[in-house]
Formats: sequence, structure tokens, C-alpha cells
Amino acid sequence: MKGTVTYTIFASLGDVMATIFGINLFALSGQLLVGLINGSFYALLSLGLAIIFGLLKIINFAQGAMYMLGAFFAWMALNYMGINYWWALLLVPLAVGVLAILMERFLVRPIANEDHLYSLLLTFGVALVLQGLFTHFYGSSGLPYQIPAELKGGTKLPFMYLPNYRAWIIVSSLVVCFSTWWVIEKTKLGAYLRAGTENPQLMQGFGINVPLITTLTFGFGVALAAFAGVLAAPVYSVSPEMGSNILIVVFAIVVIGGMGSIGGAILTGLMMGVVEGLTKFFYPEASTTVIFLFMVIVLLVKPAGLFGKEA
Amino acid sequence: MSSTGEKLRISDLHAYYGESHILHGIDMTIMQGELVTLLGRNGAGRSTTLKAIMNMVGRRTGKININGNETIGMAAHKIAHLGVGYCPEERGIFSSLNVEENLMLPPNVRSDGMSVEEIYDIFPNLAERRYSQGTRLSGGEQQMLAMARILRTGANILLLDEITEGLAPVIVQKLAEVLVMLKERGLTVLLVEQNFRFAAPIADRHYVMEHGHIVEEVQKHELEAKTELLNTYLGV
Amino acid sequence: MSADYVLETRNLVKEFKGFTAVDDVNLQVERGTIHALIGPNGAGKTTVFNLLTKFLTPSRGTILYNGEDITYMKSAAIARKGIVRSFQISAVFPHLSVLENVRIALQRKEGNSFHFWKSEKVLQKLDARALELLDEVGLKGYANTVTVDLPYGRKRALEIATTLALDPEMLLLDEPTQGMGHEDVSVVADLIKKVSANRTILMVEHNLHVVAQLADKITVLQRGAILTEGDYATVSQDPRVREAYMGVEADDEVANAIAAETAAANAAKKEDVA
Amino acid sequence: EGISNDVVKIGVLADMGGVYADICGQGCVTAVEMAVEDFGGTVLGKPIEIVSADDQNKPDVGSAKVRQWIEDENVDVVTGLVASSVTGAVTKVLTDAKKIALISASASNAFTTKACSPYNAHWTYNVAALANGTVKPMVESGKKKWFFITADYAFGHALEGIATKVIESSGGEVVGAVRAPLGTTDFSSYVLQAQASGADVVGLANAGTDFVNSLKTAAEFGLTETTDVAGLLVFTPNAQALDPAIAAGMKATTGFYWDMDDQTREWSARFKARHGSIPAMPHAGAYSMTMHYLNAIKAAGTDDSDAVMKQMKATKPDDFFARNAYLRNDGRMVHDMLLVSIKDAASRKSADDIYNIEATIPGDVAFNPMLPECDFK
Amino acid sequence: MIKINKLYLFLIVIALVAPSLVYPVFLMKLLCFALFACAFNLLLGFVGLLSFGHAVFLGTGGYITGYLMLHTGLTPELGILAGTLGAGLLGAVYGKLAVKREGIYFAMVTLALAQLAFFFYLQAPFTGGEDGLQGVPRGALFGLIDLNDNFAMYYFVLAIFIFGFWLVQRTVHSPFGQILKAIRENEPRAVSLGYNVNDYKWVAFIISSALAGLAGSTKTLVFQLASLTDVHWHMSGEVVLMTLLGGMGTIFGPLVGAGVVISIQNMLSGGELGNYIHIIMGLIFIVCVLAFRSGIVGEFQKLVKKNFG
Ligand SMILES: Nc1ncnc2c1ncn2[C@@H]1O[C@H](COP(=O)(O)OP(=O)(O)OP(=O)(O)O)[C@@H](O)[C@H]1O
Ligand SMILES: Nc1ncnc2c1ncn2[C@@H]1O[C@H](COP(=O)(O)OP(=O)(O)OP(=O)(O)O)[C@@H](O)[C@H]1O
Ligand SMILES: CC(C)C[C@H](N)C(=O)O
Ligand SMILES: [Mg+2]
Ligand SMILES: [Mg+2]
Repeated sequence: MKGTVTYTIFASLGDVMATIFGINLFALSGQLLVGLINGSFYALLSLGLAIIFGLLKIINFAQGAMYMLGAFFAWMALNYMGINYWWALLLVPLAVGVLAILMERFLVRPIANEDHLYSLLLTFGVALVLQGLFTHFYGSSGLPYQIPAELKGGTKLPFMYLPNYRAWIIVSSLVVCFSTWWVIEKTKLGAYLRAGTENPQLMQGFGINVPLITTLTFGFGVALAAFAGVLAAPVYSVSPEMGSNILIVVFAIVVIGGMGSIGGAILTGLMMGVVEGLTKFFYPEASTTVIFLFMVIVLLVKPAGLFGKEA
Repeated sequence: MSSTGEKLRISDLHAYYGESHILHGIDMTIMQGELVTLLGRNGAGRSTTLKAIMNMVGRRTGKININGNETIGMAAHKIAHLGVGYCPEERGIFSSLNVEENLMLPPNVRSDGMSVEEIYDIFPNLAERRYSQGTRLSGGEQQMLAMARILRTGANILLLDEITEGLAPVIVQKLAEVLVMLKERGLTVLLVEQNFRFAAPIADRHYVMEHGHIVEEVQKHELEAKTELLNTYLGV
Repeated sequence: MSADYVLETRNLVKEFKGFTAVDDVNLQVERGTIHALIGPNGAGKTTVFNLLTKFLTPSRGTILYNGEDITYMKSAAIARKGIVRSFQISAVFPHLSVLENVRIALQRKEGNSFHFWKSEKVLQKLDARALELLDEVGLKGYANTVTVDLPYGRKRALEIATTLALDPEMLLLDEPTQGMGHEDVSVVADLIKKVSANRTILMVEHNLHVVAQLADKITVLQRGAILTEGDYATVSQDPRVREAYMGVEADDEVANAIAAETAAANAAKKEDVA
Repeated sequence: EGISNDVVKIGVLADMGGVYADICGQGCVTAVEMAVEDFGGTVLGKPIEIVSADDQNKPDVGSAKVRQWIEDENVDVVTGLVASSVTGAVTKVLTDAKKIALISASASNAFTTKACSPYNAHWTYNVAALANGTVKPMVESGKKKWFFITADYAFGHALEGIATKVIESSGGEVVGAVRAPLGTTDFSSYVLQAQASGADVVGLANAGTDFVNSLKTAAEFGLTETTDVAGLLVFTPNAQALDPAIAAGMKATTGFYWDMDDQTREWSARFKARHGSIPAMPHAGAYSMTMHYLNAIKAAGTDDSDAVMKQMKATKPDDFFARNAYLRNDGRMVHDMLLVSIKDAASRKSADDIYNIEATIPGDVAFNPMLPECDFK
Repeated sequence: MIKINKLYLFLIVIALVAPSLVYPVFLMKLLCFALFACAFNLLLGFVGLLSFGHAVFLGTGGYITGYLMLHTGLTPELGILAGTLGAGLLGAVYGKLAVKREGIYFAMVTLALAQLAFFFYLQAPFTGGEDGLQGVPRGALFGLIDLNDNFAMYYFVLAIFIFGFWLVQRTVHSPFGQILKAIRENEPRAVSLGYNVNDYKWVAFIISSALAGLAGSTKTLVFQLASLTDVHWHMSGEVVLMTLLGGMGTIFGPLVGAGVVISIQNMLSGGELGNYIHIIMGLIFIVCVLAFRSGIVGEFQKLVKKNFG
């Protein structure tokens, strides 16, 4: 039996479609891969949120705006300074990270001891301002950004044409996510981060410069979003709205995953991308809502989230 | 800077949590190798005194000289590096780290801290549970871990807040031995204690606090004479 | 006649990933007594407590309450059956008045807690009972104080008053005197004594003075298992207990002090009986 | 009767900061201002005043504003009007109050069909013109099998629906369609579905950023190489935002192109000097219809809505925008539309040089005939 | 006590004469949003729950009322009642889910649930999608009073607002409100006293969502339109802003906040500044959070306390 299926698949490498139970397997694989690409963005964004949440206990509502900023900075770097994509991929997250550091220092820190709902509202305000500013100066139609020449073209897979740039998105974001995970879970610095998350004051007492670590962590978490923004610039149009659209979905993902662990944030992000891809294939009408529905189910059966620690 | 003289000198220390003024001008001096206790009722401000030394309160004024360095304007994270080890009242064990990670967490501030073996020797429970998640330990085990953690860093000025709390009498006795041993090694200890019976035999001196003031200083040899006084302050 | 047990455990076991924290414990708490659980650190006392109050589920064994199997009941259900646990963390409503604190507890039985259309004035009829309870713990004079402003020991007393408002049949106290100064320790100890009338109390306590003064029966746990049981005099003379818990060379002074207190306590008890 | 309240007040309702801001936002205000200035600033000796407001593309915001304009501020006419949803709500309010709506940017053909009113004047273009202009010739040239990627809301549905009718009546067939929510950023799975459908043409029944994003993705996944992709509604700012390599050769229907002749270039240069970018079709339409409205007041000697409307329908608009134009009794302004194709990078002389004009589509071919029930005399 | 009563009397008199001084539709809008903000404040200010998706209840009330008024010819009071109940029902479902999480998670869950509903309303045929439900008739109150008259409509809206406002006050000062207070003060303790805190939060959530629905239903009648704006997350953000700016947990804060925000929007929507609306809203958020956490009413109360208390 097994052999027959394999045979069928190989035999159909031409234009015969491989179908099982009436499902077009090639189309399905295509959608899965596309889902993984989206999942890469979700993973980067929810990882950034998780890192920031870990140390500062705040949800950075401006994370979407920072993602938007990443894309815009890449565009501006190219158009005003002639900085190409590859440099932008390195420099833009740094620049946005620096902005984030200023934001942490002058806006977030003064209210660090207040109810964390305030920082949520504060970052929400920042998001509105940033989005408003870019709409004001650049309009809302979106700006074009070219795919870098090195990554133009694509590879013909048996089931779809995979643009090289999309492959690059998956690879680069997985590398970044995994490295981040490794640093946090497996190194001494990571131990400081994890401990600082729980009791920053005591860590200070042990002689660790927690405010510095906090600031840098905030910067890094935001830089991840900016990195995602630069990655997104060539494939989605660079527009002021791009951040708020994706952020709410990422929030749902965070609720599903549960902020319990760094690895959890990454995995949930990728997983939800795939779930969305599958939905687009089987029942496209629900593709906008499927992640939220998934969240509802998780809330019902595992309120703390898939990777969350019980309260 | 003398290696034998004053290790800690506090003058006119005021501390605040937000609006509330907790310490009202504390003065104290501790010499090297001394073990001094801070006595007082709940809420007298003893823990706050330790926290103020560590710059962990909202705001503080006055002078705090540690090992010859004025620290009132110093960032909190720099203080430990002057050789100070702080064991907080609420233990502060990290749940995202296991026992051994917790133990290894604080950076060494000096080179001659206790070795891990030595520590496991004193607290066998910890050795047994070394790969357990930090906060899965029992209350008393967490207390041991909190204490062990700073012994490892080589700090030579120890600020210890209620370290016998929740410990079985056997362990309390062991701790007393450890403190005496540390003292003999030349470490300086400022101990906040409720358990007067624990503190009395090992301390060189006692400060008594009330409402954020130091109201009495009692030398070891005066204990007997001042028992009455202590009783009225502490309700022993 | 066999003794009247409020609470019993049979072969209670709790394992954490291959580590046995509670090992085959058969505990019997007699009605109307103060029963203390002591033992070295990590012996499993808190775990037993958590099993009894359903914060943890047993790996094996049964828990009986008034003969009824409550092993798998939820914690809220147990509270309604009359087993109430007090916490170490300051368990008060800080910005409500002392009176309101107690009233919140009394309100539950009123059945009007979901009545959002009524005026809160309907709650005034609970004031009398609340004041009574406050009086019992010596807080009557503080009824209108905002709770944050109470001294530590008084908060503790308030917490107990609130707990009593639930009219529990059985109280579980985990280290009730932890972190208290001597003065407060004796206040709280007296209070426990006082409220133990018509109730059963099970407590974990490291303060041997308190244990000696209060406990009718003591169970000593070690490495998850029961080492020995009995009244203070018996237990404290047991060499195994002295080695594992109290320390071999228990300071004579302390020992004497304890002995004296025990004697006094026993004397007092006898007077009560007479 | 003269001028009510001794002033002609024109309200410009547009999207000042949203997704259509570049299409008809501040630019529409500028265009109306230019019309008033060119007209001389007064009519029948009374001043002409302009008020403007942001509808944020929200029907409730727009209709509340217009209600207030009429009830509280004596506004005589409302122009601009972008998102069809807003326009629908606003025209209801205006009709109730017997005030004229001059619609420049909305796409829906409802305002002259099922929601027609004697007080509506719909200028620049509509979905029917788009379908007739772009889709019909393609089907007739042999591209029979169509697949749609449609913006999942009223506008997209309308566009897809009317295009489908055109396709079927021209002998083509629609082999499938996906509905992508407004503001979708990732079109890749829709593009994959389009690819799998085996269609000759993939029609993009969307607009603005949706159009740009879907086309980019189509190019990225190689769809543009194997299949024709047709943008059904392309505004110049969107065309400018696209990489010429992707967009080159694509055909589109438009009501106006700045570089058509000297007349359009003259006006467009003035507009660009004030606004900073070349005019998109709604800008030109806004100018044209304001001008026509003011001329009608002058001719009628009053700003009474019924009289002015009658006058507007009686005289043919004729300016750089309105060619071979007349305002039909149903309120549809019928004029020549343009079939354009997007230039490749090499043949562009400047950033603004984006279209080749392929053909002129006569108004009566572009717009559907009037419905009898909407024939307001 | 007497002072408070005098204040109320004064406010009511102002409310009664206001429509002859100010454009009544503006006043009605203000009252609708003030009611919405009061409903929201019940959750945020008195239970400590930040719902970031409250617009969904405003919109749901509006859609239900709009649909019924358009298609069944119900009288306005019944239409509003239906909208209110519908929103309360949705609140019951969403609340049940949301109270499973706390703090920031609660905010995210409510936001996500609201987004779910948003997409549903966007696609569902009966809402008219982007167009919304247009031309909703105001009808005649009890079949008697024609509400097409702005003045009649105004007094009807005022009555609804006063009822809603009263209900919020009553809830806060009820036996139920006592428990809410206790939960906000020390949730674990409330649990240990045997209160099933999630049920209490849930009931509060339902009351709040039903009142938000009432506001939405009323608003739909006033503007004769129900649209996606009212279910969009921007609207949820706006009500947070109103409450924060006015003073959360205060009685009059939501009213003042709604007044200020609506007025600012009104001012901006006219001129050049329309562009800046999000920037300005964002800045107000930032300033409020950094320097002004008690809001206008809260700061005012502090001032009074300092100088006269
Ligand atoms: N974080 C804080 N914020 C505000 N007030 C505080 C804080 N921590 C302590 N206090 C107050 O400061 C005073 C002194 O507290 P401190 O903890 O120093 O007392 P203590 O002598 O150590 O007593 P305890 O036996 O309770 O530990 C008390 O009145 C306490 O309520
Ligand atoms: N959740 C858990 N997972 C793993 N081990 C646990 C867990 N909880 C407790 N333990 C272990 O079980 C043992 C018993 O713990 P328990 O807290 O019951 O002790 P205890 O008698 O209350 O001690 P103490 O007097 O120090 O409070 C300890 O060794 C502890 O490390
Ligand atoms: C401006 C355009 C893109 C048309 C708009 N979407 C409408 O609904 O009519
Ligand atoms: Mg203390
Ligand atoms: Mg314990």
C-alpha cells in the first residue's frame, strides 16, 4: 500500500495532481509552506513580545508599530541613504532597538512600578502616534521595496514554485529565533535574564546591573520586531497599517502559547502560521478568524495556554 | 583603607517607600569580624535598614560607608561588588532556575567564597535536591538555599534577614555554628533576628530598633544587666 | 469506644517525578483537639497540608472527612464543607475597613452577593455579628479603621476573625506564627487557643514553644513518613525526634524553658477540665 | 430666489488619513479650492466657502458630520466622497435634506442604480466602467477563463459581480474566486489558489494597498509569468508604488490621466505645485464637478438644490477632465474613459510618467445604460 | 450627601436645557459615549479588569437594534431592549472565556475575541459589511412619540443615559459591589473565603457589556446607522482613553472623558488637523499615563482634598 502511494506521488510529478481523499496534496503542501512563512513572522513577533514581557512584565502594544518602523526604516535607508537590503537587515534592527531603548528609558521606566495595565496603555499610545506620524508623512497606500537581487527568482518544487526570498524568510527567522532561544535557555546571561524576570531587585542586590539588562532586553525584543519588519518589506508593502493588523493576531497567539517559555512562543507562532495556511486551503472564509477560534478552544481546555505555567 | 577597621558605618540614614518615611536617622558602625544583630518588633524597620544599605528602598538619604566607600549615591548593582552579601527576608529563590543554578547565580564578589562541596556539606538537603526547580523546595530548604547562595560569592560583609525563619531547630543550631565559623574567618555580619535565643549567644552587640529609630545599643556583656529593658522593647 | 476522628488519611502518598514527598501517611485528627504537625525541613508537612486542602492531588491513598471520602473533591467544595485554611501571606482586604473585612466573609451565607440591584445598606444587618467576632479577637475598637493601618499582629488577628466568620469546623494553620515577634507570637497563640473551642485545629509550626503550649497531639514527620506521634512530653523525649528535629544537644536552657511551659500549659488544661 | 444664507458653502468630505487618503483626501480639498479660486471666489456676488472633514472611511463618522453640516452649519453641497460605504450613508442624509451630493472617488454604481436619488451626481468612474473598460476587451481577445482575487467587502463584491456579468455576456467563464479580507498583507495562499485554477486571467477585484500587495505577490510566485493579471481598479499613486518590472504592461481603465494632453498637463502641473504629487482621477473629478456645480448656480441664479441640479443636467460639463460628457438624469456623469497600460521602467521619462494611453472608451460604452426607475427629470 | 444631591440636581437642569443651546445630535452622541464609558469603567475602575475589546458590545447592540428596526418595524424601546439583551448575551459568552485569564492576558483575550467578532460582522450578510446598516428608522416611542424630532430623541437618550448611570452607581454600591471591591483588593483571599471570583467578574462583565450594548443601540437610533466602526478595536481604544482621561474608578470621570474626547474629535474632524487625530489621541494616552493617571476628575478630587479636605 505504502509503495503505491509513493509511486503515485512520483508518477505525478508532471501535471497530474496527486490526490488523496479528494484533497489536492500539492496544493495542500503549498499552503503548508506558505503557512510556515507567515508563522515565521508570528514567531519573531511573539518571541519579541515574550522576551519583553518576561523581564518587564509588560505587553508592548507598540510591537506592531516597531515592526512597521522596521519596514519603513529599511525603505528610508534605501531611498534616502542608499543603504541596501543586507545592511538594512543589520542596521535597522539596531536603529529601532536604540529608539526602543530611549522609549524604555524615558517613557516605560518612569511607570515601571505602577500597575502594568498602564504600560500597556502607554505603549498603545506610542503605537497610535507612530502609526499616525507615518500615515501623515508617507500616506497609507504603501511604499514599494524591491526584493534584493541575490534572492530574486525561485525554486520549482514538485508542488509549488517557492520564491527564494520566501525560503530566506523561513531560514533567517528560524536561525534568529533559535539563537535567541539558545542564549536565554542555555547560557549564564540567559540565567540572569530568567532570574531578573522574577526578582529584579534581588538581582541588583547580587551585583547585576538589572536596569541595563532590562533596557537592552527591551531593545532586543523590539529589534526582533524590526528585523521582522525588514524581512517583510520586500514582500508586503511598506505601510503604516501593517503593524496593527498583525499585532492582534500575535496577541491571540501569545494567549494560545501562554508566555510560559521562549521556546513556546516560537513554536506557537510557527504552528499558528501553519494552522492558518491549512484553513486558507480548506475553508478560506475562516482564515481570518481561525487563530482566534483556536484561542477560544485553548482557553476552554487549557486556560494557561499550551506552554503556560499554571497560575 | 584599613583591612581591620570599620567595615560598615551608617550615619543619619533616612529611608522612604514612596510617601512613607520609614527610617528616621539611623546611626551604626560595625567593625570587621563583628557579628551584630538588629532587634525590634515587627515593622520596626529592621528589614528596611538592610534594604536601604543595599539601595533597595524607594529613596534614602544620609551616609552609608562600606569598606571605605561612600555608597549613598551608588547604583544598587555596584554595592554587592564591595563585598556585600544580602539574604532577603522573603528568600528570593528563582523558580525558573534549578537549585544548583540558583546557587551559582550571584556573581562572585571576592575569590575566597565557600566551595559548593562545603556548602552541600552544611546543607545536605540541598545536595539531595540539587536538580529540583528552586521554588519546589520546601520552605525551610529555600531558606537554606538563600543563605548558601551568598556564602558562595565570597562576600565578607553579610546582611542576613531572619535566616532562621521556618527552619527546624536542628538546622538553626547548625546555622549558629556556621555563623560562628564565619566570624572566626573574619567576616562581618549584620543579622536581623526575631529569634533572640538564637542571636544572643553568638552576637557581639545588639542594636534595638523601634519606629525607624535605633533606641538602644547593647553589648554582649551587658545583656544580663539590660534584660529588663530588652523585654520592654521586644516583649520577650 | 474508638476515638472520634474528624479527619483521617489512609496510606496517603504524594510523588513528584520519582521523589516521594509524602510516604504512606496515616494521620488521625481527633475532634475538638489541636493537632500539630512538626518535622525537619522538607519532611513533607506543607505537602500534607496541600493534599488536605486540595491544592495538590494525592498520588495514592484516601482522605476522609467526617467519614466521607474527600480525596478528589475540589478545594472550594471542601471550604464549604467546613475545612478552612489560613494563609501566611497577609490575607486581608487592605483598603476596606476592619468591619467590612469580616462582613465580606459573613456575606457569603446571606445569598445576596450577586444582588447588584440592591443597596449595600442591606448588609448593615451583618454588622452586629461582625462586631461580635471582632470582639472575640480583641479588635472591636478598630472596627472602623482602614485595614492597612493595623499593626502586623492585629492583621493576623483580623484574618482569624474573618476565617471564623465562615464558621469552620476545622481550621488548618500553616506556620501561623512565622515571622512574628515574641509579643505577637503569644497574642496569636492565645488566640488560637481561644478559637479552638468547639473546633478542630491542625497546624504546622516550627516554634516549639507554641507547639508545646497549644498542641494536644503532635505528629512528627520525617522524609515524608510519620516518625512518631503523641503529646509534647512523649514526643520531645523521643531520641529520634531530638536527633532529626530538635537537635541532639538541645540547649538546656531552652529545654528547661519548654518543660516549664509545658507543665504550665498542662496545668492550665487540667484546670479547664475541672 | 438667490443664495441661501448669503453664502455658498461647499463641504468636502474625504479620507484625510486612512487607506484612501492618497486617492481622495487633502488632495480633493485642494482640487475643490482650485475650482473655487478659478471660478473667482464668489458666485452671484456671494462668497463661496469651503469646509472639509475627515470621514475616516467610516459611514457613521461621515454621515454624522454631514448631518451636522446641514443642520448646524448651513452647508449647501457635499463633495469629495470616497469609500462607497460612507457615500451610501451620506447620500441618504443628503437626499432627506434635499441637498446635492457630488461624488468623485467612490466606485460603487449603487448611487445611480439601487440607491439612486435626484440629488446624486456621480462623476469620475464606477465599477461598471471598470469592468466594461478593462475586462470586456480582454475576454473578447480570447482570455476566456477568469479567476478573481476579490476584496471581501461591498466594493470588491460589486466589482467582481459586475465583471462576472461582463465576462459571461462576452462568452467567457469565471473558474473561481477567493475573497481576501480588506487589508490582507499576505496574499500568497490566494495566489497559489489562483495558480492552481488554470485560469487565463486573474482579475484583482480590489484597490489601493490590497491591489499593490496582491500584484506583488502574484509576481513573486511567478503567476504573472504564466498568466495574465488584470488590476480592475488602479489609481496613479498605487501604480507609482509598484515595481515597474512587475506592473509593466498591465492594462487598466481610468477616468483621467494627467499626461493626456496639454489641457490636462496644465491643470495637473498647477495641482502638483500645490499638492506635491500628480493628481489621481478623483482629484480631477472633484475639480470638474465643483466647477460644474458653481456654473449651474450662476446660470440658475439660485443655490436651491432642485434648480441647480436641473441646470447641471441641462448643460454639458466640458473641461480638461470631462470629455464628451453629460450628466444623465440618473446622476451618472457619462464621459470618455481611458484604457491605459503601465509603462516599463525603460520608457519612463520621470517618476510621474507611468501610463501609455491605449484607447479612449466612449462614455456610452463604458457606463451601463440608465435604469428607468432612476430617470429623475 | 446634600452637596452631592445638589450637584446632581444642577447637572440634570443643565442636561434639560442643553439642547436649546448646543446641537442636539452632538449632545446625544456625547451621552451615548458617556454611557459606554460608564459601562466600561464599571469593569476597569471597579473590578480592575481592562477589557480591550469593549467596542464589540457597543457594535453588537447597534447591529441588533438596527437590523430589527429596519426589518421588523419594532418600536424603538423594544429595539433597544433587544440590542441590550443581545450584547449582554454575547458578554456572557465572551466574559466566561475572558475571566479565565487575568491582568494583561485579560486585555489580550478580550481584544482577540473582539477581533473575532469584527471579522464575523465584516463577513456576515446581515450587517451590510463595510456599508453598515443604513437608514435605520428612529420610529415612534411606544408608538406615540415621533423620535425623528431631534428634541424628542434627545430627551429619550437622556432618560436612557440616566438609567444606565444609575445602574452603574447602584451596582458599585450593592452587596455585589462589595464583593467586587474585595476581589480587586485581594483576589486570593476572596477565593479562600469561598467566593467563586470568576463568577463575580463574569456577572460584572455581563452588566458592563449589556450597558455598552444599550449605548450602542441608542447610538444606532440617533445616527440611524450601525457600522463596523463601532466594533473596531480603535473604538475599544477610544473608550479606554475616555475613561483614563476622565478618571477611572470615579463616578463622573467617564462622562467628562467622553465629553473631552468627543469634543476634540469634533474639533479635529473639521480642519487641517484631521490628519493628526491618531497622533493626538496617542499623545493624550502617553501624557495621561505618564503624568495624569487619576484623570481629570481624579486629579480634581485630589486637588479638592488637598485644599479643603
Ligand atoms: N515596600 C514597602 N512599601 C511601603 N511600606 C513598606 C514596604 N516595606 C515595608 N514597609 C513598611 O515599613 C515599615 C518597616 O518595615 P520593615 O520590613 O523594615 O520592618 P521589620 O522591622 O523588618 O519587621 P518585620 O518583622 O515585619 O520584618 C513597616 O511599617 C512596613 O509596613
Ligand atoms: N512541587 C514539588 N515538586 C517537587 N518536589 C517537591 C514539590 N513540593 C515539595 N517538594 C519536595 O518535597 C519535600 C517536602 O516538601 P514540604 O514543602 O512538604 O516540606 P515541609 O515539611 O513543609 O518543610 P519546611 O518545614 O521546610 O516547610 C521537599 O524535599 C521538597 O523539595
Ligand atoms: C476609493 C476606492 C478604492 C473605492 C472605495 N473602496 C469604494 O468603496 O468605493
Ligand atoms: Mg523584616
Ligand atoms: Mg513547609
